[in-house]
Amino acid sequence: MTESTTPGTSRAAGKDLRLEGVTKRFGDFVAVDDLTLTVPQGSFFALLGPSGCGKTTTLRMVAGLEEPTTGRVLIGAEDITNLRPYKRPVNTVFQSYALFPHLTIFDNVAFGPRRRGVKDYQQKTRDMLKLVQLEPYATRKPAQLSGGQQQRVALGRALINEPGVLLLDEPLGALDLKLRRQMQIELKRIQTEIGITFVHVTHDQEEAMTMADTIAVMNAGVIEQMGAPGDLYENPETTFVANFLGQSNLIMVDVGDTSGRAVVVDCHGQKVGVESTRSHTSAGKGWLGVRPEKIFASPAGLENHNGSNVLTGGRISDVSFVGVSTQYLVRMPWGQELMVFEQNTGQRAAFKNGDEVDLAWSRAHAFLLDADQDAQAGMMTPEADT
Amino acid sequence: MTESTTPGTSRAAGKDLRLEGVTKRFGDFVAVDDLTLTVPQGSFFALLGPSGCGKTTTLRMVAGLEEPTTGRVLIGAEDITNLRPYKRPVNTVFQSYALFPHLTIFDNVAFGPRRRGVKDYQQKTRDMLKLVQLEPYATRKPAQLSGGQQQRVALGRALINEPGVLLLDEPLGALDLKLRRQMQIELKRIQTEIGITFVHVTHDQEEAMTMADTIAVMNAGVIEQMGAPGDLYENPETTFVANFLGQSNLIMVDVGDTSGRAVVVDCHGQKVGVESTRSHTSAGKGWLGVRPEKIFASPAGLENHNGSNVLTGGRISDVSFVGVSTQYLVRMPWGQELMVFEQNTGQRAAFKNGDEVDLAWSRAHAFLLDADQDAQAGMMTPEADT
Amino acid sequence: MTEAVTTPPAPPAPVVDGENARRRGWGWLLLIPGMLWLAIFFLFPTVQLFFTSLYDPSGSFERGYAMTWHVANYADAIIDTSNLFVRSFMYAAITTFVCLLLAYPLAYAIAFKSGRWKNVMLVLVIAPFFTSFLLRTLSWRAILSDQGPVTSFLQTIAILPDDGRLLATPVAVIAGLVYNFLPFMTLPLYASLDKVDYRLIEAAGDLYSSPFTGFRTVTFPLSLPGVVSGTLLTFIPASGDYINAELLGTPKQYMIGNRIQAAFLTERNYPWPRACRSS
Amino acid sequence: MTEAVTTPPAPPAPVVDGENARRRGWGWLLLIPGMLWLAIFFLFPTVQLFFTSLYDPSGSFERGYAMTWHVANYADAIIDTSNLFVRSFMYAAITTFVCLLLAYPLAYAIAFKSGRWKNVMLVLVIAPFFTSFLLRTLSWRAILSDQGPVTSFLQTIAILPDDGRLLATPVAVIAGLVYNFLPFMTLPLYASLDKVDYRLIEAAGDLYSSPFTGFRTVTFPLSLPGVVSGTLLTFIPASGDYINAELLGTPKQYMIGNRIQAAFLTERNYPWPRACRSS
Repeated sequence: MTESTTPGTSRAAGKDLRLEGVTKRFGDFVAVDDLTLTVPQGSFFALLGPSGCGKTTTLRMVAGLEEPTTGRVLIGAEDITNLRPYKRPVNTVFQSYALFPHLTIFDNVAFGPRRRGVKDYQQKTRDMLKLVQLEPYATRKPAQLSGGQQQRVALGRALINEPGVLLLDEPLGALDLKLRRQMQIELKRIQTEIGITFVHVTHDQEEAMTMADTIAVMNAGVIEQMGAPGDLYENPETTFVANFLGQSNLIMVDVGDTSGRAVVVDCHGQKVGVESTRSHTSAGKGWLGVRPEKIFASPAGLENHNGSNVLTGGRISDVSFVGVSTQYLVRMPWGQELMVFEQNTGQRAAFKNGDEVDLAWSRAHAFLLDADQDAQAGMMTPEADT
Repeated sequence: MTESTTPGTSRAAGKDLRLEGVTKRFGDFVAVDDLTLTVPQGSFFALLGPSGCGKTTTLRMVAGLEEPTTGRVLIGAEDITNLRPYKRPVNTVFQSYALFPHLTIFDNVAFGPRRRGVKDYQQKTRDMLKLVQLEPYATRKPAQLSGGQQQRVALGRALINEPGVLLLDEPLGALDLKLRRQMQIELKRIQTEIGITFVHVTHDQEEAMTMADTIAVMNAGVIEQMGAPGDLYENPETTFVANFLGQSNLIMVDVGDTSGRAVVVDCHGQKVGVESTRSHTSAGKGWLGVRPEKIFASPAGLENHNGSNVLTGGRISDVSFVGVSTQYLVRMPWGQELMVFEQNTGQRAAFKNGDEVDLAWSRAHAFLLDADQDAQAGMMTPEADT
Repeated sequence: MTEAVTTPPAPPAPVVDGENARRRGWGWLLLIPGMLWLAIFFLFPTVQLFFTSLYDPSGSFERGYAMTWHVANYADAIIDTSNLFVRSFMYAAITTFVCLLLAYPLAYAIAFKSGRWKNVMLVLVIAPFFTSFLLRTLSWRAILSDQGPVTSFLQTIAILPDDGRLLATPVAVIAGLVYNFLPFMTLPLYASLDKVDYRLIEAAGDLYSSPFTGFRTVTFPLSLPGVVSGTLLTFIPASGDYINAELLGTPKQYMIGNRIQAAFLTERNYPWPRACRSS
Repeated sequence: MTEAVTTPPAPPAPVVDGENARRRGWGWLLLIPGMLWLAIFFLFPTVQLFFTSLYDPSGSFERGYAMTWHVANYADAIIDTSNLFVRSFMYAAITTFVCLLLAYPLAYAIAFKSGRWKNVMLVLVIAPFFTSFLLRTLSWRAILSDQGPVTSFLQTIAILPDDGRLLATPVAVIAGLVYNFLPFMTLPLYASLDKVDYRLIEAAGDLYSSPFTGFRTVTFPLSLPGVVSGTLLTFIPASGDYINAELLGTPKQYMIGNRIQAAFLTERNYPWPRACRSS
C-alpha cells in the first residue's frame, strides 16, 4: 500500500473514483465498452442494470479482480489499474458474502486489519461489531448466523479497513424482501455516518432509487443515463431507462411543431403537448412516454381537464387490485393497451372492465423519445414492483 | 383410481375440496392445527402465509405426500385421507418443478398419461405442449430450458392429467420478478380457460391478491382470516393480516362510545371515528389501523377536511422516492412514526424533511383491532412491495 | 404477453470464465509437477512394461533379457492362457453380477433410508479396506474351511452333501471376490443414488406411479451412471485378481492373475506375463 | 428497526424431516440385507481373526490349531517384531509425508487450474489402479535396477557413487510405496480443495492478503479435512504393505507386512500373524 492511499484519509479531498475509457472483453464478448465515469468521494453511487449488462465486471475491475482490456482506473490522482487487489484501498462486500467458514465472526472481521498489521485490531474489531450490531455473535461461526446477520458481517469485514471506496456487489440479493428493506435503511444510515464512497451494483431499481445519490443505468456494457434518482425517473432519455426504471406507457406519435416551449405531437389523431426540455428527439416519429401513475382516468366526457393532455376513447380492459393501488389496462382506439395506476385512497370507486374512460396527464409529465429505439428495451428485466 | 374421480369429470358439480379438522404434528411441533376449510370447485384459492406457517404442509396433505395426524381430507363426497398419492385425482406443480432430468420435455409431460394407460397420450401431450407454448422444445431435456419454460413444463405435466384439484407449491418462487409477473397472468388465464380448482401456496401477498378468488391467510398452523382479496385488504381482522397483507399504521387508542354506527376512539387526545362494521374489538384499548395510502397529508392547518378524521401535529421525518410513489415517515406528537404513501401524480410538490403536516383519512378507511395482539405480527415476513 | 414469454436465452455471463482465463496464465505452471509425476509414475512404467513384453524370453532374471522385439510373446501368451482368460472373464462377470445384486439395495438403503446413520453406514462399507487384502481373504479361508461353520451348517441342512466342501471350489473363489470387491460396487452406486433428488420420486408418485413404477422409471435410470462405473470398477480388478483363486481355490480355479504372478515371482520369466497383460 | 434486525431464528421447517420419519417406518427393512452383509463380511472375519490369534501356536495348518486363549501370542508378536514395527512406522511416515508434498500441489492444480482438463487429470490419477499392484511394483524394479536408466543417470551426474545402487535400499522401498499410495493421498486432497469456494480466495485478496497469505490463512485451513483423510488413507495401508519391501528391498528393508505374509503363506503359523495384526 502506498502512502497516499493509507486508510483513514478517505475523508480528505480529491479521492474521487474515476474510470477512463475502460473496456473489458472476454473473447468476442464486450462486457464493458469504453466506460468513462467519475464517482465523487463520499457519494452513494448505484450501478443499475439487468444481469449481463457489465455492472459486476465494472465493479470487479475497480476491485482488481478483473483487469481492463484497455483504459484506466484511478482513485484521486493515483492510477490503480495494474495494482493487485490486495494493494488497493478498496474493499468489497460480495454477493455471496464470501465469509470465511473456518473463522469466527470476530476473526472474519479482524481479517483485514490483521493482514495489514494494525496493532489495536482487537479494539477496532469490537467497535465494528458494535456498529453492525453483532457483538453477541463474536465467537460464532458464519454458518450459525442468519442471512441478514451474515450480510452485516460481510459489511463490517469490509468497513473496518476504512477503504477509500466500498464496493457492494448486489449485497442484498440473497435476502428476502423484508430483510432487504431493513438492510437498505441500515446501509444508507452507515454510509451517511461514515462518509465512505459506496459503489453499489444492483439490478433492483427500487433499491437503487431509495439508497443512491446518483444512479448510472447500464445496458450492454455502456451507461445509458446517469443522474439523481428523481431526474432519471421523471425524465428518462432512452426507452431502456424508461422501462427499466419503473414502468412506462410508450405511444408511437408524429412529432409536429418543436419551435415553442412545448412540442406538439399527434397521437393517433389526438394532439398532446410535451415540454421541450423533456423531448429527446426531433421531428418525425417519436415515442411519447407517460408513467402509469401520472395518468388520471375519468369517466368519458365527464370531467374538464383544462391545461392537461387528454386522450379520449379508452375502455378498461383489465382491473388488478394489488392493495395499495389498483392497476388498470385501458384499451385505446388504436388498439394499444395503456397502464394506469391509481392509489387506493378510497376517494372514489374503482372502474370495472368495459368502462369508458378519458386519460389525462399534465404536459410536464410526459417525455418524448427517439423512435428508432425498441419500445420493449429494458422490459425483459425485473420491473418496478409497484 | 375410483370411478368417481376419473379425470375429465372435474367440471361436474360437488367436487369441492374439503379439509375437516386436519391437524399435523411433527414430534412436538404442530405444523397445522385443526384446520377446516372448503375450496369450492373451479375456484382459484390461495393459501398465503410466511414460511413455516403450515401452508406447504397443508398442500402436501392434500397431495398425499404427508398424512394428517388427525382429521379428514375429502374431494366431493370421497374421503381421500388415506389414499396413496398415486391414487389421488390431484396433481402438484412443485416449487422446484421436479422435472425428470433424464426424460425429454415430451416424455415429462406424457409421464402421467402413460402411467395411467391413456391410449392417445401422444396426441394429448402434443395438445398440452401447445397450450403451454412449448411445442418447439418437445425433444429437449429440462436442463436445456430456461426457468420460465421449466415452470411451464411442470404446469403442463400436471394439467394434462385433468386433475380434480391442481396444487401449486410456490410455483413462481424460483423465477425473477419479470417472469413471475408474466407467469401470474399466464396461470390466471389457464385457470380461467380450463376451470380446474387451483390451490396456490405462496408467501407473496401481491401474487395472491392479483390471482386468487379467495385468500386464506395462514399463521402458525391456523387460518387467521379468509375472504376475497379486497375484503381482506380493506378490512383485516387481526394485526397479522393487517401487516402481512400490505402495510398498516397501527396506533394504540382508547375505544370510547361503540353504540352508534361509528365507534369514536381517542387517539392520544385527538378523537377520530371508525365505522362499526370495521371494528373488531369492544371497549378499552384498541389498535387503530390505517393503510399508508389511505392517509392524505396536507400542510399543517391549511386544508379543511370536513367529514374526515384528522390527526394534527405531524412532522415529516423521512422522504423516500420510489418512482411511482413517495413514501413519507411522519413523526406524531406521541413519538410514533406513521407511514404515508403518496402516488407521484405530479399534482403537487413533495414534502421535505421537517415539514409540518396534518394527516386525514375517511372514517370508512380505518379499522379497529383487539389491543391484545402484537402490533408487529406479520411484519417479520415479506412485506407489501409497494 | 405471449411473445414475451418465449424469451430468447439470456446473454452469457462470462465473468467467472473470464476470470479463470486470466488466472490460468500462471496457473498452468502448477500443473508441471503433476504432469511430471504422471509421466514418471504412470507413463514410464507402462512403456517399460510394453518394451519388456518384447524381450527375448530365453533370457533370465539373473542374466538379463535382450530386447529382440519378440512379438511372438503375445501369441504365446494368448495360446497358453486361453482357458485362463475365459475362466477369469467368467468369474469376474459372475462376481460383478452378484456384487450388483447385493450392492444396489445396500446403496439404496444408505442413500435414502439411513437418515442420521448414513455416515456410519458408509464407514462400515469402507472399513474392510483398513485390514490387509490378504488377511481378509485368509479369514474367508477359515470361514469356508471343511471344518468351518458355514460348511457344517450347509451339510446339516443337507444343501451340501456330507462329503461336499466349499473351499477349493469356484463358489469359494467367487465368494471371496464378491467380498473383496463389493465396496467398489457399493460406493459408486451410493454416490449416484445419493444424488437422486427425493422430490423427483415424490413427483413420480404424484403422477400416478406406484413406488415400484417410480423406481423403474425414475430412480433406476438416474442411477445408471453409478451402475456403469461400479461395474467397471469391480470387473476390471476382479478379472486380474490372483489372491482369491490362490487362497480359496485350487489350480483348477486359477485365473489369469495367478499365471502372471507365477511367471513373475516364481518362474521369473519377465517378457511372458507382460505380453499377457498388455494383450 | 434495530430490534427487528436482530430477529429470532426462523421457526423450524420440519416438512422434509417429518416426511422421512414417516417413510422410515418400512424403509429400515431395506437395511436388513446391508446389515447382514456387514455382519457376515466384516464382523465375522474380524472376530474370526481375533479368536485365531489366541490359538495354540504349536498346532499346524494341517493338524489344526487348538483354541487355548493363548494371549501370549500377542507378547511374542510384539517382542519378535519390535524392529519391524519401528521400521514399518518410519517407512510409512516418510511415505505419507512425501505423498503429501507431491500430492498437494497436484491436487491444488487439478482443483483450481485445470479448467476443462479436470476430468482428464482425475482419470490419469486413478489410471494406475487399472493395472495390477504387483505389476506396477515390478516395473519399478526395472526402473530402479542397477542397469536401469535412473541409476545410470544418477551415477553419471555423480549423485550416486559408481558402485551405488537404488534397488534393495530403503529409497527404493519408499519410492515404490509413494508411487503406489500417491492416489490415496491425491484424491481426498482434491476432493476437499475442490470444495473450497474460489470466491473466498478472492475475498482474502480483497482483504489485503497476498496470494501466499491467502493460501496460508484460507485455502490450506479449509483443505485440512482432506489432509487428515489423505494421511490416514496413505499411512494405514502403507504401514501394512509387503509387496514393495519384497520386490524393491532386501530382508533388511522388510516391514511388518512381510513378516505377516511370510508367517501365513510360508510358515503357515496362523495364530502369530493375527496377534501381530490385532496388536
